[in-house]
Amino acid sequence: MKELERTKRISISAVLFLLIILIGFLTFKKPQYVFEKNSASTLEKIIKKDYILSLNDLDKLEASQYAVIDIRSNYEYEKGHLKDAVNISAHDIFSKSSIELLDELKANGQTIILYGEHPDNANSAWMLLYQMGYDNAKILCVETGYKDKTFQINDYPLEKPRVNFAQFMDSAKSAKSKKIVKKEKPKKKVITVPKKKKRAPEGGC
Amino acid sequence: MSKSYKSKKILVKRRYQILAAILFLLALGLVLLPKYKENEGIDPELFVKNALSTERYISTDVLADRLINQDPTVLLIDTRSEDEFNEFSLPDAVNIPVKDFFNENLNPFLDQNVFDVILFSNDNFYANEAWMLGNRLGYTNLYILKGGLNEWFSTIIDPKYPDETMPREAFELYSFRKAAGMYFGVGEAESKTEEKPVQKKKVVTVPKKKKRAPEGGC
Amino acid sequence: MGPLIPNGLIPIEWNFVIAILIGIAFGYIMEATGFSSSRKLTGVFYGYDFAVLKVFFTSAVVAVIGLYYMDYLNFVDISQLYVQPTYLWAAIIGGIIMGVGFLAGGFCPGTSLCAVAIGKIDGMVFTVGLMIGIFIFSESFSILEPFFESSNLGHVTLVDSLGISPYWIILIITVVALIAFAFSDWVRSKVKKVFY
Amino acid sequence: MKEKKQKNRHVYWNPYFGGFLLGLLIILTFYITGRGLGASGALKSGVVTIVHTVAPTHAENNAYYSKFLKEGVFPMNNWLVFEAIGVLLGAFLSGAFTGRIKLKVQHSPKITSRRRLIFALTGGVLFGLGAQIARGCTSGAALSGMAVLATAGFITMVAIFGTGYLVAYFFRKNWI
Repeated sequence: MKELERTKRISISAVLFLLIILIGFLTFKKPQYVFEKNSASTLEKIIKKDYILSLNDLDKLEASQYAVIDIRSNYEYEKGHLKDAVNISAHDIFSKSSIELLDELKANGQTIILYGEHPDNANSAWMLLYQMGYDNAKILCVETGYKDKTFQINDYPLEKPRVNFAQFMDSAKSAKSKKIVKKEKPKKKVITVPKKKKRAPEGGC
Repeated sequence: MSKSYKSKKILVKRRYQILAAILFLLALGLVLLPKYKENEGIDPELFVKNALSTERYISTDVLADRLINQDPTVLLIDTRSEDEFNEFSLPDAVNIPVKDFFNENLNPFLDQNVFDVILFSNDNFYANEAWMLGNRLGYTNLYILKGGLNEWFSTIIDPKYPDETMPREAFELYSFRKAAGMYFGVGEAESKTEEKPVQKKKVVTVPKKKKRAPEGGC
Repeated sequence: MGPLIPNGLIPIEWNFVIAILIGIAFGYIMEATGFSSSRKLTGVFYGYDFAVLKVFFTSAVVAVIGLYYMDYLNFVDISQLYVQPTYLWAAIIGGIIMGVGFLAGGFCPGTSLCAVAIGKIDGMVFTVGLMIGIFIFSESFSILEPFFESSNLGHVTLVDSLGISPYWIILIITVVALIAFAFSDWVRSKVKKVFY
Repeated sequence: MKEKKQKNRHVYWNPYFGGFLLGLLIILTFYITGRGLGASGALKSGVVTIVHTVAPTHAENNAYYSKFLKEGVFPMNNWLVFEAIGVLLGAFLSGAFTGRIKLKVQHSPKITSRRRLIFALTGGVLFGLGAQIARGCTSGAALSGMAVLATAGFITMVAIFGTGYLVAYFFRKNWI
C-alpha cells in the first residue's frame, strides 16, 4: 500500500501537462491558407504539361466552360486585356474577393485560365493555385505587349531554342578563329555538396 | 485498518479515477479536434511574395562575369532534358531535368546552402518551375538565369553591335560581352579543338543524404 | 519546428551532451520507480507487482498523446521522427526469445544498467550475459542473416498497418491501458502479497 | 509490514508517476533528437569495440560488426553509448539519494545466489540475442516504438510480454 501517499505528485504533474497543452492551444494559430497538393504530386502534374493552352486551344473551348484571368497589375489590365478577362493581380491573389471568385469557379467546374505578360508569370500563379488545390487552373501560353498602341497577345514558343546552340558554337568557333586570345581554360571543377545541416533522425533503441 | 486510512484510500481511488478521466479525455480530444491539412513547406503567402520578387533572376552579364572570375560558389544547373544537355550546355553545368527534382541523388544539389544554384533552361520556363518547387519547400540560394540560354546566346555569344547613337555604356557592355564570348569558346576552334566542353566529364561528388538510416538494432 | 537536432535548431555538437542528460533522467526515473529490482520487474507476470505494466503503459500513452498534440500544434513533425523498421518475423521471434530471457534473467537491458549502477551483482551478470548474447548473434550472423533481413515491411507505423486514423488508435490504446490498470489492481488484490 | 519496507528501502515512486515522467522524457527525447530512448545499442557498441580491439580483422570481415565499423569513427562514439553512461549516472544518483546502493545479489528466498546468477546469465544471453534479432529491446523497440505508433514496437511488446506470461509458470520458483 506504499503507493497511497504518492498520488499528489501525479496530480500536480498531470495538471502541468494539461496546462502545457492548453498554452499550446492558446498560442496556436491555424494557418489561413495551406497547400493542398504536396510537392511530389505537383511535380507529376508539371511533367504532364497538360495545363498549357495556346490561343487556338482557347478558341476551341466553349465560353461557359472557362474564365480567363489576367494576372497582370490593374494598371496594365486597364490599358488593354483579352476579351472577357477578369483581372486578379498576382499581388491581390489572397484578397477576399479573389479567393471567392476562384472558389466559385472551382465549384462550378469552370477552368481557370491564367495569363500574364509572359508564360513565366502565369506559371508562377499557376504553381500557387494548383498547389493550393485549384486543380482546374490552366495557363495560356502567351506573351502580351503593345504594338501601335493596341494590345497584342500572341502565342509564345515555350522553351524553344532560338538557335541550335551546339551548331552555333561550332560555327562561332571556326568563324572567328583568327582572333585567338590566349587564356586558360577554367579548371575542371569538382563540385561537392556538403550535407545540409538537417539530419535525418537516427534509430534509437 | 483505521478509519482515516480507509477514507484516504477512497481519496486516492478518486484521484486515480480523475487522472484516468484526464488521460481518456486527452485522447478523446485528439479524435475530436478539427483536422486541418498540414502545410508542407512555406506559407502560401510567403510563396507569392517570393514569386513576385524578381530577386531570383540573375542576368547573363552578371553570370558571365562570375564565371570568368571563377567564382567558386556558382553552381549551374541545367533543367532541360538530358538530350538537350548532352548537345550543349554551359560549362560545368549539372543536368537536373525538372522531372528529376526529387531524385535523391540530384536533390542535394538543389537543397543546400553552400552554392548559389543558378537554374537555367532554353527559356525561363523550366527553370522557373524548378525554382517554384524549391521555393515552396524553402530551399535557399536558388536563382534563375534570366532569359535562359536564348538570352545567353543573344548577349554573350553573339552580342549585337550597338548603334553609333547609343551611349558609351552600351559599347563598354558590348566589348565586355565580346570578351566574355571569347572566354566561353567563340573563335577558339583551331587552338583548342581537342578541348571540347568538359562539363560531361566533370567529377561530381554528392554525399548521399540518407533518410532514416536504419541504425542499430540494439 | 522540432525535432530540434535533425532540423539543425540545436547544433549537432550538443547531441552527446543531451544524450547524457537524457540518459541521466532516464536512469533516475527507472531506478526511482523500482526498475532496478528484478523481483519487482517480474512481479507483473505473477500478479504481485504491476509496476512494469503501469509504468510502461502510462509512459507510452502519455508520450503518444503528447507527441500527437505537439504534432497537431506544429511543435514537432511526427513524420520526421524515427520509426524503426518492421521486420515482422524477426520482431516476433526476437520478442519471444526476449520474453524467455526476461523471465529467466529478470531484467531488460535498460533496467540491468540501473541495477549495475546500484551494485546489484545479478544485474552485472545479466549485462555480461547480454554482451555474450550480442556476441553470439554477431558471430552467427551469416547463418541468421537471411532470417534477419526477411519480411521487411519498412518503416511502418500502426497507421499504415491498420489504415485507420492515428487518433483513433491512440484512443483505443488509452482505453486498453486504463482497463489494464484497473484489471491489474483487481488482480493484485486477489494475489498473495510477496515482499522483496 | 511497515518495518519491512523501511528495512529494505523499497520506497519506490508511484508507478503512474514514474510512467508519467518517463512519458514526458520520451516526448522530450523525440522533440530534441527525433529518436527514442534505448539501451542495448550501447552494449552492442561495447561488444563491437571489444571484438574490434581483440581481433580487428575478424571484426572487419564479419558482416554484422562491419556495419558498425566505419573508417575513422570509433564505435563507442555513439548516441546510445552516451545515453547509457547517463543511465548509469542517473540510476546511481537515484540509488544514492534513497540509500539503495549496496553490492548484493537479489533473489527469492527460495533459491540460492548461485542459481540466481546462473539464471541471470542465461537470461542475459537470451535477451541479448533476442534484442539483436528484433532490432531493439524493451526500451528501444517497445517503449519508444509505441510512442510513435511503430508497428515493430507493438509487435515486439506483445511478443515479449505474451511469451513472458506463457513461460512465467516454469520460472515461478525463481521469483515468488
